[in-house]
Amino acid sequence: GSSSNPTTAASSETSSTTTTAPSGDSGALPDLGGQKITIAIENAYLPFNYIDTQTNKGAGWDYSAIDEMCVRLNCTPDFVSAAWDGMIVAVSDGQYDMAADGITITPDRAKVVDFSDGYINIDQRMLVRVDESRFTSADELAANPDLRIGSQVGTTNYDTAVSLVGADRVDAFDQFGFAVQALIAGDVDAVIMDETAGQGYVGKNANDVKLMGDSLSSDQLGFIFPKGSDLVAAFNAVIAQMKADGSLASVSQKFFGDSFTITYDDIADVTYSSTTTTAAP
Amino acid sequence: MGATQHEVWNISEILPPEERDDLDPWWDRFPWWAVMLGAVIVLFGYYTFFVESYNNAWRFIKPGIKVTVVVTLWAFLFSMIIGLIAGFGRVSRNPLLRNLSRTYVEFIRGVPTLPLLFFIAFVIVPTVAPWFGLTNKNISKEWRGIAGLALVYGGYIAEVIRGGIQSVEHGQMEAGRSLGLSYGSTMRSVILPQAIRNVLPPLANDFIAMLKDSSLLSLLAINEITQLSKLYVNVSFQPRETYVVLTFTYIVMVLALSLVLHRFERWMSRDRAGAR
Amino acid sequence: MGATQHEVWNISEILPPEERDDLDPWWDRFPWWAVMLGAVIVLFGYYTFFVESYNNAWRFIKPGIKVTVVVTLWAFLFSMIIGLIAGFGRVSRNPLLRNLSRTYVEFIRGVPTLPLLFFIAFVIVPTVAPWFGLTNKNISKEWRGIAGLALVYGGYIAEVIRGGIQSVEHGQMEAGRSLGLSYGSTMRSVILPQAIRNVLPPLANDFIAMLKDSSLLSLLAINEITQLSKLYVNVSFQPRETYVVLTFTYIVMVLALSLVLHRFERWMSRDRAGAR
Amino acid sequence: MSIISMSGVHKWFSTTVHALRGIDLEVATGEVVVIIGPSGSGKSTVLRCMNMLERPTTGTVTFDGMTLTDKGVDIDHARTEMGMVFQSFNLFPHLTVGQNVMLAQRKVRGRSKDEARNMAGQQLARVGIPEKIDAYPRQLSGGQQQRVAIARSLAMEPKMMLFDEPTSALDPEMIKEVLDVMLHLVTEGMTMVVVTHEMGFARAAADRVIFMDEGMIVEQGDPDELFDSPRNDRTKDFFDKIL
Amino acid sequence: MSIISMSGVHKWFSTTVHALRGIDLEVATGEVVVIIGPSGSGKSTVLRCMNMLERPTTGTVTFDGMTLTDKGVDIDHARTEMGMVFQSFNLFPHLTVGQNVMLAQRKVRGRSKDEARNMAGQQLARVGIPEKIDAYPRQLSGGQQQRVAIARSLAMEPKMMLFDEPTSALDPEMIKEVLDVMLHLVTEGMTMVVVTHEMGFARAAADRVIFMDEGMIVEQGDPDELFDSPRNDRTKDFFDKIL
Ligand SMILES: Nc1ncnc2c1ncn2[C@@H]1O[C@H](COP(=O)(O)OP(=O)(O)OP(=O)(O)O)[C@@H](O)[C@H]1O
Ligand SMILES: Nc1ncnc2c1ncn2[C@@H]1O[C@H](COP(=O)(O)OP(=O)(O)OP(=O)(O)O)[C@@H](O)[C@H]1O
Ligand SMILES: [Mg+2]
Ligand SMILES: [Mg+2]
Repeated sequence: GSSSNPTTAASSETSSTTTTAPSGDSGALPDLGGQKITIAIENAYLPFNYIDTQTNKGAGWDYSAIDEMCVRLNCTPDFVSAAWDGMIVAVSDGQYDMAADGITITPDRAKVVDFSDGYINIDQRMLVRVDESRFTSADELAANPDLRIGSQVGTTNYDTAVSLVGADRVDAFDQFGFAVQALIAGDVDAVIMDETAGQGYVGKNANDVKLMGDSLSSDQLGFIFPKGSDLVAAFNAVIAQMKADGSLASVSQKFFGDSFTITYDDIADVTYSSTTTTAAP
Repeated sequence: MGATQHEVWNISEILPPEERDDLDPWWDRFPWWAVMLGAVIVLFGYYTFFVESYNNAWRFIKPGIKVTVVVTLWAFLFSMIIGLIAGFGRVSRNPLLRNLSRTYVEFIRGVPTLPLLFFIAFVIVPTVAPWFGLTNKNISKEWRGIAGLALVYGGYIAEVIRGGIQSVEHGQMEAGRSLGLSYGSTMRSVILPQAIRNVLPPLANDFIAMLKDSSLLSLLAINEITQLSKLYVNVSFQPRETYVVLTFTYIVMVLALSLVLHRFERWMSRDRAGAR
Repeated sequence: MGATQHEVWNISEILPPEERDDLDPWWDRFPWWAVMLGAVIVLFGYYTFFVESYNNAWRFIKPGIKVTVVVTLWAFLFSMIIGLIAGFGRVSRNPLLRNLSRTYVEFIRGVPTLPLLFFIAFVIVPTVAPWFGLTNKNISKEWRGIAGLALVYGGYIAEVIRGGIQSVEHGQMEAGRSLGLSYGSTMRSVILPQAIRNVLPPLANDFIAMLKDSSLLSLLAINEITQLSKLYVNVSFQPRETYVVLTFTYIVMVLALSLVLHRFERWMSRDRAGAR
Repeated sequence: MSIISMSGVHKWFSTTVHALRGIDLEVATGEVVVIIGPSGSGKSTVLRCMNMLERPTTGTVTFDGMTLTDKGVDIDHARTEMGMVFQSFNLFPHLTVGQNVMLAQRKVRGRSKDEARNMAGQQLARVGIPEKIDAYPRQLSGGQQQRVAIARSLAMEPKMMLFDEPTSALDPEMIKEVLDVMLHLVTEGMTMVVVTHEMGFARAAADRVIFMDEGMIVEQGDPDELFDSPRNDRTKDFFDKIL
Repeated sequence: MSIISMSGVHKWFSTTVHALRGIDLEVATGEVVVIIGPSGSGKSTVLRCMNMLERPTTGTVTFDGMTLTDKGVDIDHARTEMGMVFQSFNLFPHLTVGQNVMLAQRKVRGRSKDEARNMAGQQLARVGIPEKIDAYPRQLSGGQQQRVAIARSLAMEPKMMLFDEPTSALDPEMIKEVLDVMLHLVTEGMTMVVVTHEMGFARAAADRVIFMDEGMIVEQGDPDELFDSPRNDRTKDFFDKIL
């Protein structure tokens, strides 16, 4: 937990109690002095990041949110596309200053990178074909040994799928797109992914796929930084500010659509460290 | 996957010294490289089995060896079938067969294996499956991967077969025909038995190349060793350990397969021994 | 990536008829396969440019062509440098150089390209970078990918260089030495000028193979055409359209490069024309 | 009575090489004809047009009553009656000597294994190496290989034999052993057409020597006459060089 | 006075082939020696041991006062004094005839371009093809190529010449043109060691004929004497076969 990770503990404190930024207004944010920040981004995780087919440029929640954060912190974002497979290690090795890819905060990952405070709370859901009739819940799916689940290599969704049906019935693809494609093609019968991303895929393929069932797990998403990075505190501060003034909600509104409402009250105090309870202030 | 990999390890080279001035001392001719390479392999192997973080990776990856082997064997079997058909097509006297085979071979040559695997798995298979009354769902990703590798290597093997047949001296066909044997008879009794031997070394190389290219099937989420390595890196965050183990695993597999194929080749051409 | 791909398209083959009974009618010798392959390419091209869903994919993938080309060129440049060093090492009279080069070459041969790329990008580069005072951050994924391809192909090209030198008849060295030329002089004035020509066709094949293998860099998220295709499929869910366009793009690029290299080869050996 | 006759035979390779420019030639049963001429003059091509290994572009070839240049003629059958021996032996390397000699007997003549093996033994004895029946070609010297090739043709009991420079791939010591076998065939009355540079053989064995140049028959006649007093300038020139 | 002498020369290839079994041989300045013998008897190996293309396993070779078998001797220098002509010509295919003849002159003798070209012209005239100076080797016939190879060696103004079956890769018509050039060298007094099967040349030109078998010198002497009345059985046997 945070006892082995003082930085995370300190920063989580920052976000909730504004200890290091007592005034709580924008004037109190750290000034990064125009610093260039390289941000690893996959460009393959709807709606957080993707390449806009009209402009051939990166777009999505991560771009909009980080652009706004950097305006407030006076930094210059430099988005660099990177494979999800290996992204955490690359950040841990210092290849990038940070990474944004809807990364679920987990204790294992926190051993190699520092997380920002959670900026959104996400449910993991099942994406299935629209005409799916063989099961209506994750348990029914798990009970039928013929059915398979698809997910992406190295995601918490993959871990969830494995805990649900065992590794033998899970196919881990390079990108979520492949998994959804496999779902549509019939190779797999469900894809477990974050609800936000699921919304994104449903939006693009409403004729083919739908979300099914309840939340399988509810997790915090955060940005990741190399261990000991100074940027953690700065981003925690700006996340707190944007939560407070509602600007984070409006960015989310834009990308997650009407059907998805986020209640920041739920997550305001919930950080990764709180899940281990010991470090909660 | 490299072009010249087709000259994979030739085990026998380790033994006879390269052509050199015969006054060079023994240590000059000695295959130190084999010792050095062996040392690297032993070092990697030591880490793999006796250093805990590496050994954890090994235990995670190990089940994938069977998948790699099984997928490679099936794919090689099918690519041999395809390659034989297309290879005989290439030297057939029927212009339609000849040109169809050639088109297939040249198409395969013009596209990289990875996009070709995607093309086969995501375009060809879904298009063709219904013709045989199959739905997409009947064809697992393993079979799509095998089909992909088999179609790609079928093209390469077709060229090997053609080359083997055409490398039999033209005089052999003429000698057969001059004795009154028909074209088909000469083919069967004279050309093919010789072609088979010519074909073994390049086929062995293709077999090894295919073992190596089976790593691409990780992109289709087939749980062979490369895919398992990727999965392991994502839970352990230890790329160094994982890829050292993966490299070790492949190099040992390739070496083992080379040895087996080399023996097989020697056994097939045993009555050539004692040549004058 | 296939083994035999090293015999990539030989443009000149299209022209001279294969050796056949000379009473075969023209339509029997005509290279219909070229027409058929051309038809496939034209069809794919028609879709790519004139059918909207395909054209959308094309517009998305197009910017990756430059990346593919640039990455291939850099990687080829570096692999030539590595290959020349290791290739001369292979035939050197210094046993240390000879054995080091050989170890490198054999190691490369024993491991598939994809795991090797991971190994280089995630193990070798982070290990080696600090020796040159570089941090991980200084080395972008593009350069890691280029380093990976260059190291892999450096091994293959070393073998091409060695083969080129050794394929010059032994009698040439003997003739030079018999005239009183030193080993080095004979190498420079007699062997190398001939080796260069022997080496051009296999080098051209490696160049093309490298263009094809640059597709593997998609695994490092380098935005070349294969990666962009994957990203496009990810948002469009049109694998058929995307992979048809991707296949078309590669086949045209490979064809164009073959033609260019073929011309270059012809130009390099122009004084061989008019041979007896 | 002529067993083979060529008339007006022209041969083009592709559209540029005019290898034969009108060959008229008859060979009588029992006759031994030696063809000489410079390299590239078309000697091999004449021989190969006789058994249709090359199809004449125009002209006719008749053998033993069959017009070989007609479409639809059973050329495989005609070839069994016309043995051919090549410069490079062309033994089948994957078969033993015995199997080499037996293969066509069994597949074409349909002989039983015993019959074929019997015949193989006979013919190998005829060329002087019966003990090699179970050796592989690579275990034999060049001269022995060529003798096996001759035995292989003889086993089909052909009506005539064609030889294309049968000794020119051999070391000097081996030339004689092959020429001896051929001389022996001559004494047995075999009809033969031989392309060779061995003038000693021509003098000793030939009924007629044909001198070819540039795809044409320039001069022909009795060997002694032709060698000692050639009439044509090109013939003279050639002999000046090689004799 | 002997220009080259071999004494007690043995040559092993790897540990299995004993190619030379004790060769003692002296060649006097101006002498023409012809070596004959069956294939594999070691004729080429003797020649190649003379200019150190093969190092003798034991024994010494002395040439023009230098002991070539000593370590550290300037073998490149010795070779310039000892021209060698191979069966397969070994012209440099990427260079013109003139460049072939000039290369070693410039690199080894350090002659200027003009000097070297001058010398090339002279030597090509000596072998009868001065007009081919700008042709490439592939544009020449085999006989012409071999003559260029001879000119290339002569341009170094060697003290002796070694020929290893210089005519055996040639068509019969071309053999004579090369032998003529060699006969001409003989009349000019060149010291020569020639491996050849051309008995006519041996009779006409050789001061001494050496017969080798199984890596040893079996018999030697005046050509007419040796050919007409060989004393040794193996020599007789060999002549029976090839004459
Ligand atoms: N298959 C072929 N394709 C093209 N040209 C050929 C072919 N066979 C022979 N020729 C040409 O036809 C001509 C006659 O060739 P042929 O082999 O009959 O000559 P030859 O008298 O047998 O010569 P040699 O003594 O060298 O064997 C030559 O110019 C040769 O190059
Ligand atoms: N480089 C080599 N390596 C191994 N064995 C060799 C080598 N060169 C020659 N030999 C062997 O040495 C023996 C003598 O060979 P050499 O070439 O001197 O014979 P030769 O009399 O010139 O024969 P030929 O008339 O065939 O040229 C032969 O048995 C040959 O196989
Ligand atoms: Mg001929
Ligand atoms: Mg020799």
